Amino acid sequence: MKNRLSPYYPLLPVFVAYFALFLVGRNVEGTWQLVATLLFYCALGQAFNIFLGMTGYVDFGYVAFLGVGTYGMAIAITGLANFPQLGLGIVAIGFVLAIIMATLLSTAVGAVALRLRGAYFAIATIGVNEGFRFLIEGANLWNGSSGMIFTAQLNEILGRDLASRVMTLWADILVLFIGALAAVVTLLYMKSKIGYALTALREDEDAAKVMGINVTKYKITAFITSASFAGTVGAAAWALKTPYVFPPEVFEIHYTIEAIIIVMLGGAGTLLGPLVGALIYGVSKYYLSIFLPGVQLFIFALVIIFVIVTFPEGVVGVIKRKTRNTAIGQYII
Amino acid sequence: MKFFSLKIILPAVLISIIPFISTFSAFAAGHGKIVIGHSACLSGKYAKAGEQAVGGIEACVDWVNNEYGGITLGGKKVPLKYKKYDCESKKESVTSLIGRLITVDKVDVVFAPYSSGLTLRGAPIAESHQMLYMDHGGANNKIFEQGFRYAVQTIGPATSYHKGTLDMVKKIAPDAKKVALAYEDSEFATMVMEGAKNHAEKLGFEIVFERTYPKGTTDLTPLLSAMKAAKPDFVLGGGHFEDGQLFNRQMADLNINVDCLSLIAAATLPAFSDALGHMAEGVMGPSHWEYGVTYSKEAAKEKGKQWIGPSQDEFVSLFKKATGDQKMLPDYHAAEAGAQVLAYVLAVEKTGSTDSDKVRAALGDLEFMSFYGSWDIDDSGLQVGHSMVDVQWQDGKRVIVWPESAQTGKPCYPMPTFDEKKDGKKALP
Amino acid sequence: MSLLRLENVTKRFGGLVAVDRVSLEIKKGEFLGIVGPNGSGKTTLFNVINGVFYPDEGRVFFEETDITRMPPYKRAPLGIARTFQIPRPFASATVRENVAVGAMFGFQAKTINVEQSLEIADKVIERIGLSSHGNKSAGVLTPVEKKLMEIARALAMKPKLLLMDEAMAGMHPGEIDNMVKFLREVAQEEEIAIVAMVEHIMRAVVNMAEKVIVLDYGEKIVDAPTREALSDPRVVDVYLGKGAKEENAEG
Amino acid sequence: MLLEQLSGNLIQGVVLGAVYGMATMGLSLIFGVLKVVNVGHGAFVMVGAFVTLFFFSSLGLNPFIAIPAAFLVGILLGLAFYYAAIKKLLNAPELATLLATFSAGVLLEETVKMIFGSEYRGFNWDVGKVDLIVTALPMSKIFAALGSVAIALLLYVWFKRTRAGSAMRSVVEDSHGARVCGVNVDGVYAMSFALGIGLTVASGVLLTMFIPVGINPYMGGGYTLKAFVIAVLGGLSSPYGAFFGGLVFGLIENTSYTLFAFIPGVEPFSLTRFLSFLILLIILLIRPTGIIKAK
Repeated sequence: MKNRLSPYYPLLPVFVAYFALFLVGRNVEGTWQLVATLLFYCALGQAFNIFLGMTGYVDFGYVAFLGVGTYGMAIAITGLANFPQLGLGIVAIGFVLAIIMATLLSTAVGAVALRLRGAYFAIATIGVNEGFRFLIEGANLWNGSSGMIFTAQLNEILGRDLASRVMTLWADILVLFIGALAAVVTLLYMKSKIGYALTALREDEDAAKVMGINVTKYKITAFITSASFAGTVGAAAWALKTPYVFPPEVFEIHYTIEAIIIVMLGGAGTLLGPLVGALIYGVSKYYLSIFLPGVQLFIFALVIIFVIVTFPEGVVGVIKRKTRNTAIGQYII
Repeated sequence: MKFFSLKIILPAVLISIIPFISTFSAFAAGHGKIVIGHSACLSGKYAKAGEQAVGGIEACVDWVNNEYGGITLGGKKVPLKYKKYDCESKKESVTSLIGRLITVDKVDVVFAPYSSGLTLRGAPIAESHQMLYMDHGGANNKIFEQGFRYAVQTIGPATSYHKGTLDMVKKIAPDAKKVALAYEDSEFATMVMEGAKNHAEKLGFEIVFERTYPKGTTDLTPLLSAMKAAKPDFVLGGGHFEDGQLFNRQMADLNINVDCLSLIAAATLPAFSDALGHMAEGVMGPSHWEYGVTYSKEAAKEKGKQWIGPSQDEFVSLFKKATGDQKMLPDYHAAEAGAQVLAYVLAVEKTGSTDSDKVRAALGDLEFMSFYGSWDIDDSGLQVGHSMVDVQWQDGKRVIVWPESAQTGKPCYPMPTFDEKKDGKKALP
Repeated sequence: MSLLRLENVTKRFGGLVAVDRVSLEIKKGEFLGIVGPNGSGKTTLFNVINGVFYPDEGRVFFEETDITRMPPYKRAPLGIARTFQIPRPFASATVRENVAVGAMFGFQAKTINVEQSLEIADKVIERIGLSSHGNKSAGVLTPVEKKLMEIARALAMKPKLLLMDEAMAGMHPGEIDNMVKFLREVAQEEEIAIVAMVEHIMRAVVNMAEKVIVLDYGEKIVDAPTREALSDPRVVDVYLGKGAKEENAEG
Repeated sequence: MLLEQLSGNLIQGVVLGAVYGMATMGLSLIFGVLKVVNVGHGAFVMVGAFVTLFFFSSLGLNPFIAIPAAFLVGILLGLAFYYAAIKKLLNAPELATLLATFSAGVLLEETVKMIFGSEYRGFNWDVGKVDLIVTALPMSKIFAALGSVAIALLLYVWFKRTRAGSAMRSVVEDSHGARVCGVNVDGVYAMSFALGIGLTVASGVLLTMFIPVGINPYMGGGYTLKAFVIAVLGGLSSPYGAFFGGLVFGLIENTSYTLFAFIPGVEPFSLTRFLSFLILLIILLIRPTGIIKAK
């Protein structure tokens, strides 16, 4: 008789890794900000994986969801700064707003783009981040190109000490929780009909349709889930950690590239993959910036081509294949 | 079974810990020296400015240690050290590196990276460690409206960029009435535009055209066509390096001739004239500092201000020594970063301590002059003492034409038309 | 009551008429063979039945409901399943997961959960003889194993109508016999109507089918009980040619 | 005055559009034949710009001479990239080729950055200008537009008149059928990819003749999005569709600005860019085969 908890074993290595990161960051002097960066990559990868990994669709405009999430938090803080009695409630409202805005944008984009297949989808999304940035700047939304700087408001709302702790510690811990939560959701999806449907449509969309799978529905589900997580990552890692938002910075395609590298390197569609990818990427980037500054992108571009041509399933994908049906295998999916 | 899984997790965890462990061996600031920490932009989009800043800082640190003899602290001369990391012009790296500078390297002061965004990114970390945070590359005025207690600015605020140019036109061409403003739509340039607009209105100019264009534009033709129709006497605009070249080039393409064209950021760089050749003749640009300014010990004495630091020529040779590149001249990024070192040195000597609170207080009262010009901050940390210079391309060379106290040549006004320039006419006064 | 009924279905691609005014009817539990050479419009006909294409003209009824313009994913839960000419497994998933997908989104989609689907998958896999491959990735199976897996996946859907596109191509005669036997059993037990499409008149299929339809350039030229159809001169001369006669003689 | 501005921008738009169109033909060719989306398109355009810069600034040669050189560079790059990665990925999921072309773009940008640095460069090729009443056009822009039209015509002739060209057309129509008919489909793939990249790099020369400043390793990003809008306007798989798509796009870009400028409080350029993105989405949604009929 199988243990009832056994489907959840694969979360163990994920949690162990997050916990280890947390311990290292809190206990080894001077490492917290580096841990924070790694946590950001982990959460980014874990969130993107829900869409890119599970559906096999490439969203080149993914960073737009982080961007609107950042705006969600920014709007909450600047808009409610006159009600400092709400305190942390404003931050909570900011997260809700971030999720709502990411959901709205992803629904709008998904409703159009997800009717399209593979290549056409990628083309449709390639301009989402730019398009949205130009809308904000062009229509002068939310201060247009001047962006918002709201450290002062955050200080006012939370008090200087708490605000400072939020910016330097709690924002990062929130990112950790978001990453862990994204992993839990990934696993829940994998173990439910959604996961089976996504696997099927990733492998063969037409066959999946014929099997009775409403592919558009499941794609949109994954898209919105992934986007909402991205929104919260933006709200925590960008808006709370550094209380300002300038449109060109939060819609920069560079972050989509990083997310793609992380997911592909670790193993698209696996649970542990984004985490492993984020750690490999974050740590090697750290070293490269010390020893070979300025060549990170060059090296990572080569790595991506190499990974796609030689082992497209990524590091965890390979381990998963090798350990299938072994005792270790039940921890790695 | 758990054991097996550990077999995989352990190495992964270990590998991820390596960078943290290596931090133990990192350089740690001890007694007997004062350390400046800097998260510099040596690669990425701000690499050019970052390289200049590092050169400027190293030149001035060199001067402090070898010419000045070190910082006088408690009756002893203490050497100044400089510790930098490359933040790749990315905000994720800025926080981790500033965190590391403060907690591992235990530096005494942190110099912010280039640009307003990255400066803002690092500020909360410095604040939370009560660490003095000096800004040499973030010109956005709003940084100093956020209530940071430890942030201090050396670069002049964005709103003051085009004030000098307007003053100049007002003085030398009383007939010029119509000004066109066309800036990049970015947090920095729109702030410059706002400052220019207010000042132009104050001086009684008529603003006949006021538009922006987004970052990354590759064709300004429609905007410039509309500007041409407004028939301005002179044009102020720009944003960054890239669009400045485009702006000037397409004005030439559309044959838009005005009496004066001043572009921020781009026009003062050698690459501007390299790319545009004769089309750049007579074009102006404001700069925080330019080689050739006439700030000197004597000038300081006249104004009754304290003087510190190398002379301009000394600075240039120290800069060349620091960068190891004989051909590269320091620009304003280098000068303002260098001047920041000098401000810090003076403040430490004045208060006799490296404690951030005390140094910050001393900086608040400090007023001095160096090769970079005057330095003075207000209560929020905003730079108010420094004034900018205006540079004009005359016969392929950069000439400082404004303010009159710093000028190395007279301005050429009005500048030749594009057709005249094509025929070889130089913009000489 | 008919299970599936096509009324004058026409499907064109540009100027080409792939299916030309075809009508047909299948009753519960019936076995229908559709025969036609490459390019005769068989696959298009299947695609019209399960909704990959909508017909330009004509109507499709399933259990007397008009499903002409119903998207394919809504047809599967009604009880329409299919296999493909070239197997289309979900390559990265295991055989067990592949088959479970069928159960999950098929006829029982509304009432079944993941656990139950996997149990059904295990049963079907065992019955079709793929037990030892259950935890393999579907992508690594041999072509014949893939075909078996596809049939298992379709059966796990608990269909009322099973469309099989060249299901037995590439199998040895022995394998075909087993397959036929197996299909007969299952179809009888669960009252599944089967439409099998073959390029050549295969002994096995023909022996099983109660009725045969012959397509030629998208047109239905014969629709008759098997025996009659085979002896129809149009089939033999115009379409099937010499090879088929020999194969026929074998049986 | 508005009419004057509009007609001026219309003329500018046509000239610009011709260059845009040519800059998109390579993208459409590659998609048409191989069904590969070259997401790194802009980076290849950038390579062409650097070739021009090198020819003009270092060798002092006329930018027109840079066209065949850039084309050759593109052919070589295309072949190298095809055999190193694309060939192995043709049967893989789309994700693979999308990421591969994307990474190739990043790789090119970073390589060029390492060699030439990341400054914004430019050169001054001043061959006079034509003063039309409503606007002024420098000869360099006119040459760029004429060059684009000439290349488009050459390609047309090549497609219609050569064996290789007709083999390519047959693969666009039906790759399976072409294979059955004895066309060396693999060869056609390699050739089309190389030709597509060659055209793209060569278009970098024309774009640089058009706007000879702002040359830097990351300049391609802006062109990628534009190229996709244009390609989609033209139906994505037809090089001629792309050429006419470019003309349409050039007109939209230049005239919509004048109109947006009437709305108070907005940034008309940004809205123009947003509009082009909207156009992309709308066309993909209602008519993915493009709105311009071109054979």
